[in-house]
Amino acid sequence: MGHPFLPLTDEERRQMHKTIGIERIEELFKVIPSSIQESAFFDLPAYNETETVKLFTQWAEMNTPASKMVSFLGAGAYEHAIPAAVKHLATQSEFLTAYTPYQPEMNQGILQAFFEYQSLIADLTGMDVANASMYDGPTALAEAVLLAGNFTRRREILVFPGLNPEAQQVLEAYTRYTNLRLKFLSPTAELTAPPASFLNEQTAAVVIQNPDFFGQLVLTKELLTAIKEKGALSIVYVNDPISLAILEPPGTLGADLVVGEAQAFGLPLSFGGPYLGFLAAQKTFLRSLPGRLVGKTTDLEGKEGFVLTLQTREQHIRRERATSNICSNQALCAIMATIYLSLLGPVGLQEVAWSTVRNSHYLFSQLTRIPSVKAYFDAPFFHEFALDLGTLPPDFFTKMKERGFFPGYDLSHYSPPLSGGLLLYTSELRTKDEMDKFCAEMEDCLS
Amino acid sequence: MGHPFLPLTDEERRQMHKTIGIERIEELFKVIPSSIQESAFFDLPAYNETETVKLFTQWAEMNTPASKMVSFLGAGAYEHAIPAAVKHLATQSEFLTAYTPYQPEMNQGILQAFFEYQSLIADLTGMDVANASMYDGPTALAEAVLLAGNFTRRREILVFPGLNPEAQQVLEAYTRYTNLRLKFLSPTAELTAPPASFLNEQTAAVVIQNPDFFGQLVLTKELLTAIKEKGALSIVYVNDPISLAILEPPGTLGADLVVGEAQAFGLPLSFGGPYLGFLAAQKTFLRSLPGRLVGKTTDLEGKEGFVLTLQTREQHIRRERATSNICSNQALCAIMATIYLSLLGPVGLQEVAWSTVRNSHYLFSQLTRIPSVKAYFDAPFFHEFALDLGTLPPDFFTKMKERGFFPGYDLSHYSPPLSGGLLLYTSELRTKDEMDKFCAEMEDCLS
Amino acid sequence: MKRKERPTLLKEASTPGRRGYLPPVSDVPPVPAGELIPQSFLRQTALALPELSEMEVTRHFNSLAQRSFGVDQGFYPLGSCTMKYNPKVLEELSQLPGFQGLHPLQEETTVQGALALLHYAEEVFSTITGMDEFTLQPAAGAHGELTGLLIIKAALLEQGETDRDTILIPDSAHGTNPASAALVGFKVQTVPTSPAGIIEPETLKPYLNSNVAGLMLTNPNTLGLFEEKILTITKMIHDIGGQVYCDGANLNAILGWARPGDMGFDLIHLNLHKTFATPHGGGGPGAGPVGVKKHLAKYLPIPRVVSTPEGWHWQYDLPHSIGKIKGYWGHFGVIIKALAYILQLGYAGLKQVSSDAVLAANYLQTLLKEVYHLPYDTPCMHEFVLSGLRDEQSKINTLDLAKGLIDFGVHPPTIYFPLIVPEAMMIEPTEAVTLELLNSFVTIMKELARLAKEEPEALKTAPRTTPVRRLNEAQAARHPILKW
Amino acid sequence: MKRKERPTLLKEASTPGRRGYLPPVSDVPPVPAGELIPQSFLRQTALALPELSEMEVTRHFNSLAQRSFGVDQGFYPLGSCTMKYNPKVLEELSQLPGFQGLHPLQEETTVQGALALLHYAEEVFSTITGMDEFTLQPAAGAHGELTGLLIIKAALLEQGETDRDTILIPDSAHGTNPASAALVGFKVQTVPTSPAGIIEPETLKPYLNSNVAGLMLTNPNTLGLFEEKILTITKMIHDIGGQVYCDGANLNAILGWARPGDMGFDLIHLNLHKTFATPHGGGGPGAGPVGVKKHLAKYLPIPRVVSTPEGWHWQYDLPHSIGKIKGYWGHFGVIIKALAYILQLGYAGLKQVSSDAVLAANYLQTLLKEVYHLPYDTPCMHEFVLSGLRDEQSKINTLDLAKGLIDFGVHPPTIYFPLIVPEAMMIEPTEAVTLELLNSFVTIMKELARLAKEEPEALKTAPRTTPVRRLNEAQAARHPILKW
Ligand SMILES: Cc1ncc(COP(=O)(O)O)c(C=O)c1O
Ligand SMILES: Cc1ncc(COP(=O)(O)O)c(C=O)c1O
Repeated sequence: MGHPFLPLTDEERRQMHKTIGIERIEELFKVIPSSIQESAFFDLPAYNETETVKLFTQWAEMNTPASKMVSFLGAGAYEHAIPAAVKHLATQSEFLTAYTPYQPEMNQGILQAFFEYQSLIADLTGMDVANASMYDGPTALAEAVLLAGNFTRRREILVFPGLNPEAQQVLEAYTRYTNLRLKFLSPTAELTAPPASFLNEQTAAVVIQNPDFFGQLVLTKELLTAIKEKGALSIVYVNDPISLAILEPPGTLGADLVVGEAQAFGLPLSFGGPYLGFLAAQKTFLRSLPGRLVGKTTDLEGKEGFVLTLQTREQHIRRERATSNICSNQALCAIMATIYLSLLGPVGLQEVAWSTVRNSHYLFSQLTRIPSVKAYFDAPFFHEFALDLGTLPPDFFTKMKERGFFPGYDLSHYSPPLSGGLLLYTSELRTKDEMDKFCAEMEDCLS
Repeated sequence: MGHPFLPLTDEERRQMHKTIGIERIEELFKVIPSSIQESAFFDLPAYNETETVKLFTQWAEMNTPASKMVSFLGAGAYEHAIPAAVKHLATQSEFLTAYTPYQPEMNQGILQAFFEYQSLIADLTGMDVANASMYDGPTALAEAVLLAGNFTRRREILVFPGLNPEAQQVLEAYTRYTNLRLKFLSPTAELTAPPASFLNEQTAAVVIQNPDFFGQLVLTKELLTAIKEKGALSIVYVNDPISLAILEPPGTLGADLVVGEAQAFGLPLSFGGPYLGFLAAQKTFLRSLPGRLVGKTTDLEGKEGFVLTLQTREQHIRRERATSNICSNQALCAIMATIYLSLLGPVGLQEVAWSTVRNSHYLFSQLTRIPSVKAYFDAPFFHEFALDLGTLPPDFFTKMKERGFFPGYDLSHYSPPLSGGLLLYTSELRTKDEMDKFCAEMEDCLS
Repeated sequence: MKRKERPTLLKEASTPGRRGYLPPVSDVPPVPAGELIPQSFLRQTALALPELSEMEVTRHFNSLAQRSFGVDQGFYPLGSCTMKYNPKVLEELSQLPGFQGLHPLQEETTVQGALALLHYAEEVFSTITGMDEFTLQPAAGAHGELTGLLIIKAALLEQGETDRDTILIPDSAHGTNPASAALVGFKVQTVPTSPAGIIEPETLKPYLNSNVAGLMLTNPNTLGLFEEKILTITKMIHDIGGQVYCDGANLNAILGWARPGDMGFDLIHLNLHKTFATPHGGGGPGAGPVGVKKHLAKYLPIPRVVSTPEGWHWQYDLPHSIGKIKGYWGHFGVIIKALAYILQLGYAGLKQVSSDAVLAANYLQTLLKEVYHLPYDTPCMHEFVLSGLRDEQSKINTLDLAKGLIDFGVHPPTIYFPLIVPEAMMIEPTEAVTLELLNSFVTIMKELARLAKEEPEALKTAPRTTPVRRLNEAQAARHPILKW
Repeated sequence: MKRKERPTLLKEASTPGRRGYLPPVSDVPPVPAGELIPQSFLRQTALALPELSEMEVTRHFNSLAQRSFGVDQGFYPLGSCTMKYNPKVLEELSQLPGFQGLHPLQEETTVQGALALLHYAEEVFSTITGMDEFTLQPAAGAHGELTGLLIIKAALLEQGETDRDTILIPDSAHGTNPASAALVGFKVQTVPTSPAGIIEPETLKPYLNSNVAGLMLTNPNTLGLFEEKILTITKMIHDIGGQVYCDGANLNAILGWARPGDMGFDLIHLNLHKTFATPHGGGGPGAGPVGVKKHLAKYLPIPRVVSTPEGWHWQYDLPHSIGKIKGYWGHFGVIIKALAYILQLGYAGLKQVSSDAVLAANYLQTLLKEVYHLPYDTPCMHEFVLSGLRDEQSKINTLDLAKGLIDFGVHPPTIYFPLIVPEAMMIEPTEAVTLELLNSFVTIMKELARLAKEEPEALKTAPRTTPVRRLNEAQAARHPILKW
């Protein structure tokens, strides 16, 4: 069978049979019980490349991508402008088709890129060390919580309100069968004051998302200090690390672990994945970290080079006593983020951050002028905010879509009592003109 | 000014000023008369990358590309399936951002690719040698005609009917001020018989397109032999070299020069360019060829390598006595064609050719069943054919477009008397189902 | 051209004032920063990011690429990892704007194509593996294991089987298996491999008791051998009330020849980045969909894609579900590629993939066992494990051989795994080979054996052709330098 | 990794039966081949094409890429060629389906966006150069020259000026200038460059007579010097009834600072692949739009894009046009990129491009003239020409120096051009440089000068770090082997 993915020709196969000493390929499979072989058939026709492209294009065209709309959807996944160079540079075949650099001499390039990624994440978060990636923000958080439990040998995890619901659900699934207990703080508690009241000797860690799911800024030095004083670890969850460009980094404020989702660093929305989890820590936790770490060393001639290091934490060697089970991770996504950050630089990243802030505050001020629209909160927010629209007209989302808008995230999905609630995000891609039109349509639609 | 395309910083500029010994950049431009400098301003704002992408996307979306339609447009530019690997491999930055390999040791890869391209074209056309590319088919033809004039020192060029009108017009422009005279043979002449009648001692070359503009097969050994006997050169123009996969190559039939358009070898339609001209010749003409040639040689250790060669033909050295003025050519397009041909191989290329033939003959047979539709010709054709539709209903093309079809090339553009004429091409991309639907719509539209 | 020092780090190359990209900038009426965000939240610490032009970034990552090696660069017989060729068209498809531009939280009506694709992918994976239902959520193989073990746990708890706290895992298993089991709170009991390289029912028997929650088995196993007694084994586990989990990392050996579902497995994860040709990306992203038999379907993560006459929907209301194990719906971009790969092969093509992969492995095994020690000397499946040189006097170990291979432009096999084989070299050629490539690998491996004998120093000091020589890993671990 | 022999040629790597791509296959009812195409036309000769799998093709062209060197790989100061950085976004834009999928002969109503873009590009080029009208048809610079000369010829003939058969061209001109003139049937008269490196009115005067059709001038010229007397020169030519053609290859020096239209030029070609950052593609495709002043506009090639209230149209009915000089409308894909480049810079950015390009050239010139002979010792524009080492005893020539540079990972400058400078090295850094890059180039050039003195053999036998050593070009020309 001549197929582009199958280099061997029938003639080569024949020669190989001869060398091995078989007549037919079936002989190599005779270890498989015949009853199993008999039921192995399934009916699946083959498509050529053209047909495949056609089929997938049809699926793609059945969708209305946010990227083609004026979209205010955020709620954990953030559309940002992505420099064209990110894709070009990241998908070079040497990066794309390599695997984990187990042989460092042959893959210095990839290792250096990971080292640079670790450094950038550590710098941005204000932490000592970052690993080479986690699957995504939610799993990074879950692993950080497991780490905190193991490290402190305590059992209670306090979760601040306003944690991204995806992260919350993953955290629940990861911890359900462990000895950790999650305690979700209610939004009404006096959370900005030192939280002595809700911390106790069993508190392993406190999880705080900042900006929180509703866009609000909640992280303060006082809070982190209070947590530290109780011997608990603080875990800060960052859902759009663009915020780190202009907010004081959690590490400087005293966080023990900073985890989050770095999709915003040059990764397309891509219907939710692949994304990029990051995990940064104070150096105390170095030998408890999950995931890969790249370190700098020297070769036998004294030349600098990079290697995977501290692998004794990992499951290859430690098996059931490993700090985590993560093996394949988000390497290419980390390279993309590294390219994104090198292109943006400090000025570019701050421009992005401030543009999202300016846009969101402008939109907030415009929308809240509509009589039936109310803000849910009045705390300072970053680039996202929640509105109470009252009773939504039927087909609100469909109508707005027809006018070219994704108006935001329907908070009734988050919590049915929040029906009529909308969470809006404005990226740097939004223009005043688009936002003004949106406000007009909203007013029209809601009246 | 900090701009992604301008690496220098103001601080670096200052340091450089100091080294050069200037205070201000204007000092370096003071050789330019001030009156000129004063009028040099123009008003052109700058767009950032996002705005640029938006602007060009808007322009792109104002078009209805043939690739998204069921298109029967050919007439010189041919949609074929393009393997995804062509783009991926050709746009590697080492190919994309290099220039002509003047320093062979540093660019053996590009030189080898050109050598392979030359070899493939020579093999396909059945010729001794091919150059490393021409701008496109029409200019390749024009240069071949100039070559023939210089080589034979004769003045008359006979052009067979059925030459692509683009090629014809370019040929006219290129030869208008030379001592060559073009003589266009009329379609009625008995062209398949030995053309003794129209050849004379002044005939420098005879130009024959095969398959011709109307898709017809016209090239025979007898014809080429008769031309040779009169001391004239035969120049065969090939507009879709996919045809060479299944037709006896012109070289084997005795052609002196084979030129043509190789867009069909993996290049997108791209609104007409960049395309890829090719030029192949018998070795007699080696030192008269226009364009670059890559040759094999050895290095000072005897290792094989590739270089640009026979450069004494070229304008760098020979200036006004050069065989041509071509300098930058279609290098990357030649690499794309080389990749296309290596992926397709002999079996794949023949499958493509036969599929286009089968589809076109099927479509021909179905369309000619429609009462008002007549064939213009009854000679054997390759993958294109001309129909007389009688009087076209107003808005015929618009109506068909609305139904999803580009019905072909309107022959009244070619020649007003052919109004009602349509030239149809079927690629391997067309399915029976598409063609059946097209026939039904045509019948409906024409009745 | 010239063997260069390592490219400067981004930070070292940074120059103040350089710009690599101009992002869109807000055009709303200006408002003082402090009115937008209280000063107390704003960054006081300087933002330390490199400053480079686009050209410098491009040259930097080009030079890093030039110092890297992937499947597109040459032979990569990294055992267990199935480093097959990644067809170029797959990249195009996942980058279609109608996929790449989708926000995960769009209204269902705006993502019908994506849901249809995911639903179809689940069906195709079920068909290929003989399982009943699939989740596409897991991000990688190890994540699939975690998902599977959470499902087993959930099922046990629902049945009140709180005592079943032990997972049996062969000693040849990949390290992720025990690590995943531990993560879910299971105890791990290691089952020894027989001298024939497989699990024998007799060996297994003593481990069977009412504490056993299940068995995790890789089939073919990490020695490249098919677990011949699989039907007996799965029955034994079922008989004591356990579940059998299939680590599907080695599925490339048996596509179209055998389906884990038909072997009695209750759960399986796939590694799309191995079996189904999605690029490994320097270590990820992969994807690790998990398939289960009907009785476990209700525990699969939420949401599930369901097809109704009105279209496709996310179904959340599944009270037995283990919940979510990852944000959103899995590695959508990776799933697209895997499905496109599968559809271009169909049944016959997939079966040929395994035929060729197994053929290539046996061909190499036949020729290499002349000079290398083959501990399990029997026809293999898609990979096999050598145990160092046959010459037992040799001072050349597997690490030296691996580094020697590098100098011949070949990526070394997986080394020192599985742990039960001393000096292990785990060789998996995959189906993406030509006879010439295999022969040249054999020639190189024999040349290494010759060097080991005649010029051992050449191997001890290998590699010599790389940008750096052999790196000091111990130093890296003793004095970790993990950032600039 | 290992320095390899050259990759096998595709033909050598071919194996019968291998497939790299499965094209769509016709699904119409089968008909015997002979009924479709008469046997007599069908191929009797075997079709000799290589047979490879997609993986082999990928590895082949990857390894060819690894043996190549472009701007993305490092410094490329190839004079006259303006090897500036090619921004990555340009590739994206030309590949938009709404551009790439357009057939050139679609009905005008279906290509309004493309026509609008072309029309706007013409306007932008006119604005930048100070010309009145542009054609986008020419495929490259030399093709632009041909177009321009055809226009001059057409204008002359219309005016009955059949005696004007001579084109004046400075001795420093690029070889394409005389070659293009000859192609149109003009005689070429060479005008000598003054000791100051420019054309002096005094030198020009004797060449002026009623046979002169025009003057082709590169400004700044190929020595990197601005033709200071340009206003006098263009006036002199106009006064005798000639046209002045500007070879715009060096426009990168004067963007925003000076417009050829304001200097008195009647025609100009641009090299989009030089000035406007479209990638050189290993030698092409480029694009060579030609701009003219009003009086020549009617001769521009057909069709022209015209804007009407109903939309954009192709206008064919232009009786004075020279006709078509290329199939269809020019290198559309290249024009898209050039326009996108220009729009991202705007006036201020373009002016800064030239400021930086000129600054960088002068910086290098200042530092390099310490050790290399600088024949025209005056501030340069965007490039400058050295004439070998200052040490006149040295046996090291420019070729040796170029090959020496290769070993330092730098692409050599243009050498032995312009022809009037012995041992010429034409250095054009472009604006795409950092100070560090320039300094390291100076260091390398000085190191070469040191080597020339102290270890000349090292340079005579350079390069040593490349896949092949110095190649025998004479042998290639004496015994041409042009195909496998
Ligand atoms: C046998 C086996 N099981 C599990 C895994 C883990 O898969 P992943 O790396 O995708 O998490 C691997 C791969 O590394 C493997 O080879
Ligand atoms: C001064 C000059 N004129 C003309 C040309 C010819 O341009 P092209 O190579 O685009 O045909 C070149 C470039 O090679 C050049 O440098």
